[in-house]
Amino acid sequence: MSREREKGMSIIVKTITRLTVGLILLYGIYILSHGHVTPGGGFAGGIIIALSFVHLMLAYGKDVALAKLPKGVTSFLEGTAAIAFLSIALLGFMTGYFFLNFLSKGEEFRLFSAGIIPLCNIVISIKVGAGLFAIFAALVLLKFEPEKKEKRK
Amino acid sequence: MMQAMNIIPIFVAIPLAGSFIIAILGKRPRWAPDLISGFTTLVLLAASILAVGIANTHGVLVYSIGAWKAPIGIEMVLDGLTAFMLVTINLVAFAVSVYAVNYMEQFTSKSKFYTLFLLMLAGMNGLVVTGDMFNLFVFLEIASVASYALVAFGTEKHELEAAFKYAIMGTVASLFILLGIAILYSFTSTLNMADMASVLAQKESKNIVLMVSVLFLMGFGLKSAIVPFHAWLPDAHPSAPAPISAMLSGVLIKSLGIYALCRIFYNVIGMTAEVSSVFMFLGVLSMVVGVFLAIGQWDLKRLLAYHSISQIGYVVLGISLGTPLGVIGGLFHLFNHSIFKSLLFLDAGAVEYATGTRDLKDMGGLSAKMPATGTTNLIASMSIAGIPPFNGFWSKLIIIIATVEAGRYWYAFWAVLASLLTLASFMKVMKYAFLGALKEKWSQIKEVPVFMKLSMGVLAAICVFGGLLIIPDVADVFLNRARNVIMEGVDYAGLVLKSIR
Amino acid sequence: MLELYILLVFMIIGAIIAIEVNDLLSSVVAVGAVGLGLSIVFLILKAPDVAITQLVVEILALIILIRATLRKDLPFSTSGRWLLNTLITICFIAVALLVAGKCFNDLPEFGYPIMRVASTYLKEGLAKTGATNLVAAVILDYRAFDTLGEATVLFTAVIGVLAVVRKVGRKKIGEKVREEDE
Amino acid sequence: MAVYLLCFTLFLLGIYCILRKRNIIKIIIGVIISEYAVNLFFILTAYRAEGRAPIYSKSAIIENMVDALPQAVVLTSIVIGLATTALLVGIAMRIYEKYGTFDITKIRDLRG
Repeated sequence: MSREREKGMSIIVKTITRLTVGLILLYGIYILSHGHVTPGGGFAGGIIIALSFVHLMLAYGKDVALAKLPKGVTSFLEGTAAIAFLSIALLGFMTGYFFLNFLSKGEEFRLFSAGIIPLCNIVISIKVGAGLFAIFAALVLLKFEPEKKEKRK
Repeated sequence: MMQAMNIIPIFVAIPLAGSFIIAILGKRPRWAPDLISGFTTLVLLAASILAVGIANTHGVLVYSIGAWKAPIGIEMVLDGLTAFMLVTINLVAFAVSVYAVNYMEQFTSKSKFYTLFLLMLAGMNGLVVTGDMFNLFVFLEIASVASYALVAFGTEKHELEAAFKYAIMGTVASLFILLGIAILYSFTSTLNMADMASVLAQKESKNIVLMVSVLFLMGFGLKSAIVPFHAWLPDAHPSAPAPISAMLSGVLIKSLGIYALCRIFYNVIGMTAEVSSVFMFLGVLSMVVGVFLAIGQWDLKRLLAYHSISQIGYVVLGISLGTPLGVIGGLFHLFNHSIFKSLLFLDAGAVEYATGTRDLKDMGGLSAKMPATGTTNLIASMSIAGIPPFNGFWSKLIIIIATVEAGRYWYAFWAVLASLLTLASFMKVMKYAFLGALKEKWSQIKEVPVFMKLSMGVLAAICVFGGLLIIPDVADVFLNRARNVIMEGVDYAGLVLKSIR
Repeated sequence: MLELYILLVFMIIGAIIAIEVNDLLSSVVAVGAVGLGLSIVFLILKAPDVAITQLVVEILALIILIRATLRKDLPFSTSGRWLLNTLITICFIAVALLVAGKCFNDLPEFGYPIMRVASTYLKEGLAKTGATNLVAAVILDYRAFDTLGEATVLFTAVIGVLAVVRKVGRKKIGEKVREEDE
Repeated sequence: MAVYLLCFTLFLLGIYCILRKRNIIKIIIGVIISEYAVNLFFILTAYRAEGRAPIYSKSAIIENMVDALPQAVVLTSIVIGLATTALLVGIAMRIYEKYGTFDITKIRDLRG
């Protein structure tokens, strides 16, 4: 990879990224929080959140993006979210059945309804977002050149 | 009843929790991954032995996840076959987990190894325990994805190449299986296995059953490495770290391949004479081809991998005979093979740990320096070659008797021949690796550390006393229960659906 | 449903281009076109949840694939006996299509599924789970266990990728290897 | 019926690519195409003529919804596909690092 690439792309791309990356993140949060009312859900929302960070990484280079979301934090978030999802299942187990929807169903069409479904969506989206960003970061950081071979120019 | 049922989700929840915790903790403190993994597998082993008892007293137990009754929700089913597979899987997993404490010191990132190992275990347990078609696919994918990564764990040239080959073939197999499930869903409009079986019994369609059978045969055949689909196994199994080779050869190909084939063909689609003769032919073919390819090998782990193909052939032959004796022989051989093949791979790992080589020509006289490894390897070799009184003898004997009883004299002949060739092949291993004069360059080597010896010793003891499992009283609790599940065929649906109400 | 056929043919053409073109980057872009076509097909087939997920998954998969094909010096080769092998594969494909055609005849006609289990979800889903999006009700309540498995597959893949990209796989016993803080 | 066959053709194209192509990235592309085809097949079986998406709305009373179960199943399998693809690409990039090529005719140290 050349030196330029690590610094990121041109000023135009950077400016537009600065304007859009927040919107993308917000859109992801909207998709995930309304997963039980409208189309979307934890997975789509989580991937959009990951994409917003990927976007940042592509435009500004890996250092800026990794400063915003360090690798240690991603793996911690991922593990914690996985544990949280399992605990939701186990809480149901305590009250009767594995994955029992133990919260009240609430009023239809509201954001806070449908028992454990919104909770699961949030947890899944954190997990998916952190996990996919971790994969992408790992693949970007991988030095993608053949070993023991003169570089062809 | 309610109390007993609660054991079923444990088999998935505990290994998942263990792996997530290890992933969060990382490598600080250093001993935590070893301890958590050992503890998890020990609890699972205890739970699965308990499950055998529960399956005995209650017959078929069904757990409805989220309190949704079938066919609306996902069911977990605990019956004889499930309990049998759970014991097999968790026994080997425990031995492997103890062994890995010392062995995995050769690799970096031990915590990632344990995370993936427990995820693979969770996948296998979930696959065995589930009663839902798509859920089976999901857990199959967990176990497979974890195993692709584990094969590449050493990140050397050959390991990556083998992992890629394995991953591509495994993914294609998964796609075939998923397409089969999609066709079955469209035809029956349900995903629950028991419900699906009852719909299929009412609604005949030759074409769909044929298509789905071919898809499942290719998919699960690839996963279990029956002969025309075996190309990935001799690369993938030797490339993995030794504990993982033991898991892959010992239980992964059986739970992902053989168990799923049995469950789907016997209990859901219903076995027909044509399908069972195809299976028998493939079984005999694997048996013979595997052993012929194994004889010429000089790489110890590769030789063992070819023998896995051959031994899987015995299991398939026994189970597809469809007679009570044949099925019990096949299942018993499945159990025995898990034990002695894991032990053989662990021994090969111990040799590699001490000497750093896998080439048989390079070794010699290692028994003098490594008595524990030499003895356990001798026991396992005699088991796999079918020498009395070790466990492998009894199961092979039952399979051969059953084959003769069924009037398949040629198949019986090939089974005996393959057994003899296996014996020859392992005499070669013993002669070149462990017996004879010690070579000069190995005078400095030491016996392997205590945890490795411990787990090899446990498995060797089971090899010696495993034959006791076919004493009628013991067999009634363990093997016969599993056989009954296969023999009852599509009546499985009725039993499960009755137990839900 | 004419648009469905047009899109399907478009996807097949896209797939053929992706398979046959001799430049990896173009091939990846062609796969992207197939994926977008698939996403629109999902919309036509009244599956908006799946369409959204397919779209975003597609984008991420493309970015990852493009990352792998960035280098220029990627040699390309076709092995010998090209004609024979291709003939064999085409025969195989023809046979498979024939068998599948017979089998698909016995399936319920397109557009008229049986909905044995699904009708229960549609009738009782809102009342029993409280979610107006019935797909969410199915994935996170009726079949939440599948979703746990799915999240676990993703987790496995993440740990797997992190394990595979380690620089140093093996070490001597007792040796301390500096591991990057993963 | 014809729709199913077109979808199956797409699946076979993917399989053909996996079997015949000698480049690692092409093989991964074949896997992706086959995955698309299987997902599409599932959704096709769920479609109901004149059906509506399985989401209730406040303003309209909706009958005749399409089958929701395959949609949930396909959501799961799409994500599984993404996970597999990511792992495959990871392994492929490491292979490139070790061998300096994506051509599997040159990557054959192991012969089975």
